[in-house]
Amino acid sequence: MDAALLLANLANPPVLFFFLGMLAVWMRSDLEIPQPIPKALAIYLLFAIGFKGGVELHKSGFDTQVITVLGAALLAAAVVPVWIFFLLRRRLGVPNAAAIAATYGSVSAVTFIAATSLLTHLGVAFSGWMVAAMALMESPAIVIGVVLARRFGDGQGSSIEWSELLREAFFNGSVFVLMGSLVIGAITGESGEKSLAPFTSGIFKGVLCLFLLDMGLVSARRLAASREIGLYHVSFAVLAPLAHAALGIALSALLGLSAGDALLFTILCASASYIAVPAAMRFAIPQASPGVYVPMALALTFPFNVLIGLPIYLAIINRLWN
Amino acid sequence: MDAALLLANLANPPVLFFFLGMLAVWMRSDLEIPQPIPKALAIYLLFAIGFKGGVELHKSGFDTQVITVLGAALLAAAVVPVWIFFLLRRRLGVPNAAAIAATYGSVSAVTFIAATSLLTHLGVAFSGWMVAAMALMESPAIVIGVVLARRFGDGQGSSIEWSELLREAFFNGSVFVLMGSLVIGAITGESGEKSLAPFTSGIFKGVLCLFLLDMGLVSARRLAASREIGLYHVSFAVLAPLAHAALGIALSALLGLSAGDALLFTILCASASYIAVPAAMRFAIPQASPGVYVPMALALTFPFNVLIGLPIYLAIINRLWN
Amino acid sequence: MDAALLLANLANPPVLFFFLGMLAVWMRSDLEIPQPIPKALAIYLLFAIGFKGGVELHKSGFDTQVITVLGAALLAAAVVPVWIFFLLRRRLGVPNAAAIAATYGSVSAVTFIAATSLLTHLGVAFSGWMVAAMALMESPAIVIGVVLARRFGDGQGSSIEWSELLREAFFNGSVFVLMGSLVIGAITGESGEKSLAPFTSGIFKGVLCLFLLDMGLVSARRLAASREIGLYHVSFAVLAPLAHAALGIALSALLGLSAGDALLFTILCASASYIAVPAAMRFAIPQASPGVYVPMALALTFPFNVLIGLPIYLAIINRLWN
Amino acid sequence: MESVKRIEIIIDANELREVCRVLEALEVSGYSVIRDVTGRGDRGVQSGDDLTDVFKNSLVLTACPAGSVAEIVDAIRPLLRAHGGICLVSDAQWVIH
Amino acid sequence: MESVKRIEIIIDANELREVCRVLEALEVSGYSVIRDVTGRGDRGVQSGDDLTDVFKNSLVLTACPAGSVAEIVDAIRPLLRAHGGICLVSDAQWVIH
Amino acid sequence: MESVKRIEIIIDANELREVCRVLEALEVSGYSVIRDVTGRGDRGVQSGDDLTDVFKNSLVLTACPAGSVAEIVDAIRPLLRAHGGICLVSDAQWVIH
Ligand SMILES: Nc1ncnc2c1ncn2[C@@H]1O[C@H](COP(=O)(O)O)[C@@H](O)[C@H]1O
Ligand SMILES: Nc1ncnc2c1ncn2[C@@H]1O[C@H](COP(=O)(O)O)[C@@H](O)[C@H]1O
Ligand SMILES: Nc1ncnc2c1ncn2[C@@H]1O[C@H](COP(=O)(O)O)[C@@H](O)[C@H]1O
Ligand code: NA
Ligand code: NA
Ligand code: NA
Repeated sequence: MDAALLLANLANPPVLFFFLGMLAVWMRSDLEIPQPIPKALAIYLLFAIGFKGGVELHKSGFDTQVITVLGAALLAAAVVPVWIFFLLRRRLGVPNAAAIAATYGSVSAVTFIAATSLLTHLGVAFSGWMVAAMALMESPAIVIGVVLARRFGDGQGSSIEWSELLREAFFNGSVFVLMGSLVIGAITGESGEKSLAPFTSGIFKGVLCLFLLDMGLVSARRLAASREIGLYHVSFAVLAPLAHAALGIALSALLGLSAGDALLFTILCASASYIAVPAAMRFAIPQASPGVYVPMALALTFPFNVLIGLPIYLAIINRLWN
Repeated sequence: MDAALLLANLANPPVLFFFLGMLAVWMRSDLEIPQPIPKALAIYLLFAIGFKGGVELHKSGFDTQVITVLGAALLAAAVVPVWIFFLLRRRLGVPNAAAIAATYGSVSAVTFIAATSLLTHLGVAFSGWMVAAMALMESPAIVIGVVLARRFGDGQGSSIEWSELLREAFFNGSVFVLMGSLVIGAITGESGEKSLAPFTSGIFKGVLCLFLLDMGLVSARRLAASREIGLYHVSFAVLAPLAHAALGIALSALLGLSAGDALLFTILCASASYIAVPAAMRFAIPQASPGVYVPMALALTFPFNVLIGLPIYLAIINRLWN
Repeated sequence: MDAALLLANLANPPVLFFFLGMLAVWMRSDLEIPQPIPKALAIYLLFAIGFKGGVELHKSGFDTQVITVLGAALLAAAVVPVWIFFLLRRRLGVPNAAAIAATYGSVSAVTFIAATSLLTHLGVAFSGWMVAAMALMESPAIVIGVVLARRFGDGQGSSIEWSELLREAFFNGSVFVLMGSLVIGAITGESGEKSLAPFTSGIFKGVLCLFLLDMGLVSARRLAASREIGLYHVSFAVLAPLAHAALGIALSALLGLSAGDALLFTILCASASYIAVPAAMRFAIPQASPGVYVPMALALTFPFNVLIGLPIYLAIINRLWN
Repeated sequence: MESVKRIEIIIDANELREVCRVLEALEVSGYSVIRDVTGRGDRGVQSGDDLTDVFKNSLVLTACPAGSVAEIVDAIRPLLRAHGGICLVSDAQWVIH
Repeated sequence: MESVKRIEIIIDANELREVCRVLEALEVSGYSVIRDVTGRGDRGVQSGDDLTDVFKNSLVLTACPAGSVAEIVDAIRPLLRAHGGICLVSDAQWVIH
Repeated sequence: MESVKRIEIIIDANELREVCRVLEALEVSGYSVIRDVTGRGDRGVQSGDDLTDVFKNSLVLTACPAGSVAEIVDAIRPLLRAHGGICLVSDAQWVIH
């Protein structure tokens, strides 16, 4: 039955196209989706998911459950980076530990979308406003990571001003599009939804397939190119999502979420950011090596979550919830 | 009731995304929609609006009203640049006056689209073939502007050949796509319409939102960067659309247009071009400064029309028509 | 009745937009669809056609007809380049003869798509799995062309390794996307089809119009720029498709294909590749001149097939089949 | 290797066609173009973010014998005067093949 | 034509803003930017294929009088030290218009 | 600052991979790539507008000590001979950081 889940996930077109992308690199095909097309697809996905989430928020309103879930999301986003930092600092040094902490404390919008796609594929219900939780979890870890790097670092790079950092954290392009679309969706509600549905819903899954095809290409390339990744990093990149998924499932149970919402909340904890965070780290913690934290999130944790993690988490949730 | 109109306009997703784009610049977010994506979106919008307009033309045929409206459109496009030129030449000099005359004599396709989007949003009927009027109004002002610059200018830049100029005016990319799609729509009619509807209509509003997000980014940037813009330019950029809107409303009344068509005709008069015209001016009147006429059209008149102008014009039309 | 077919084909929006593109170049408009947009549109088309073909394959399964057709397709793809090579080698020399052989032995996905679009336009039924035949016919001619160039050439350029060549032939980007989407479509079947339909089918024809607009621009530019093309090349580029169409129609009759499938099979034989093949030739037969084989396929044979060839072939098939 | 001059022209993207026409008229052996160049100069910022190419530059690079520099520069100068931009000339060695 | 120095800076795309700010602070007469540059160096491959510009470089070119090279280089060096990249200075003739 | 040679290679975009492989084999300290370059030369116009990169060039820039110019040039020359393109070598000062 769990094996069935695993297969169901692998039979979902977006996942298959992600795999196709990795295959293209392994077979040394010259296939590429030229920039800035992937950037445009990412903006579209954030736009669509944000808008739809806002509309759902408009429907549900800020009832107590919504608020408690958002609170729990913030909590997770604040706790995770701290413990990761102290876990890794000895082995990897303060800068890299802080950067990885920020990376895994934040979330991966695409993994979240893949989760919603799996749920839709399986016909499991979930709350659209969970997107708001995702939006809230993007930025805090960035700030916390930098604070830790400052507090425990050798004081280098401390030249950068806070205003800059906060802008990077809360107003960077991807966060801004997601947040903005969320608010606009919440303002316009059903009327807006109807007029945009063919764009935000109709073609959504198809665009996701193309985008994941590119993600497959990029993550396989990253994995091949990463020379700074050792067994230690690999095991962390696989164990961290499992640990954080456990945390997510526990919190979901406490919050009494539905199975669908539980999976979404869990994947938010278990996923790592490779869009919002790296840009911020590159500028705020330049001593940290992007050749370490990007491949970990993009080439290891992301594929793990999309291919194996999601069905496993859902299987566990199904077991526990019934 | 008019305030209601203003709010209704502001609650229209495309307008909200335009505002979001401006907000991104003001909050110094690094959000950008990388080129050539915006160019592609613009081509899509011209393609879709042209094609649909052609189909409507196919349905309505060239009846007397269509022809009189097209005539009136040409008249407006010919008169406006002349009076603007003589109004501005003393203060701004012949080259800039001529360039601004061409800019405001021509039309803004995106403003026109925003108007149709507002009408659809409000459920007000309008004639699709008004697109033909827009297509006709794009080019004449360019030629008139250059003629005025030659006639009253110091004879510089007069080296350029007429053939080049006419090609720039009538065959530049955006005019060509609009005109071509219009003709193709008129040829294929309903059959073509049915097969293309999901592309030209279904996703249209969504694409418009993304495009206006970019327009918001660009126009806010232009405004911030424009060092040549003074109070004189600002007041002209706000008063000109009002004056031309009055002209448009008067003509619409004379022509006995429906309220919806009246708004479209009005916005054609009130809008200023920042796509077709600047490229032509840059080459035909190089002494004119793009740092003046582009920000005026793109960063002042365009936002004014989209955010405030449209509902005001419509409110007035509603008052007069009932 | 055949003239009617010709007109029906010319009244199909995609064909009209292709013509519009050529017109833009002839009228020296500065219209362009900036890269990498056309590349992205091509990936989309291959993705959509491949996926839909795979779904059809899933429905039909590999029955004997499918297998015999695929066999015949491979046969055609193997025979055509050989005879072309020996036809042209004296006149054009071994390298160019081999490159042209590969070009005309392979297929043009866009021409195939145009054919399906014409059939849909006319309401003629065809089998979606014919896409599999197209996928199979892309690569063999490349290998055969290179083998011929080696065998009869002066041994230059023979430095390149076979592994490289086979990868270029079978794993190049366009073949990979088509094949991959085909397989994924075949795996996911109806369920996948339903969820992707708005993307792969709904907007398909509209995207095709934009893409053919660009194809019109590019092929007209190529024609204008080609200085190495003589009467000999032109006549070959027009006669070859006719000869190969005859072959295709004959085989279709033998195979007892429906009229729709017969046209598709015929166009596969009659079309020439300007995507997969040129890149491979450029690297495997550098002595051959891209200024010869690309314009022949892209600027002569492609427009000929799309504008005139398709309706002619269909007219003949209709005559013979009834 | 052969000594040549390396002429670099950065000019308004809308003038690119014209620059190429000029170079072809002078029958240079060839030239290379980088279409999307942004920048800043006397005429303000060229951010390259608008729909028309009015705020975008392009770069044209041509390698030519020292002898033909003068005529090329003279032919380009009027364009620079009318539309702005810069033209840099430097020394280089051309690898003969 | 006037002798100038041609300063070429290739640096992480995320630092582009900063480099421009520096150049403007030093009031250079102008500069040109090629936004999308990939490459390889001590910090590994910059493939330019990711969503953020973390693995992308940009190229900034500025022509300036020999006198101001020193201050420009001194202002850029810390950026290169922190984020990698290279800075090349060469001679050129500027076509006055 | 340290004197180096600035090697500029403009070649068919399909050969870019190969050029990079060659440079890496020679263990250059690094190189930069501008992927989309159009142009004109003996082989006609490279308009960069087609779907394959058959009519597009790429530019590779590498700064290296004068000593290693010869071997790099010798390794690139056969590619230029087979596929066209140009290679320019000029002097530059490298800003050490
Ligand atoms: N000193 C300079 N160094 C490099 N590029 C320059 C310089 N001055 C101007 N440019 C380029 O030339 C374009 C037009 O210059 P201008 O006509 O001075 O506005 C600018 O946008 C820059 O791209
Ligand atoms: N020797 C070189 N020649 C040309 N470009 C270089 C060289 N070394 C580094 N670069 C460029 O500078 C970027 C950053 O260099 P690095 O900080 O060494 O990784 C590389 O990605 C290249 O684009
Ligand atoms: N004299 C030149 N100056 C600058 N670029 C050149 C020159 N000659 C050739 N090129 C570039 O090299 C490419 C190939 O040259 P070719 O092999 O001569 O066709 C051309 O498309 C140009 O981009
Ligand atoms: Na997380
Ligand atoms: Na107007
Ligand atoms: Na063929």
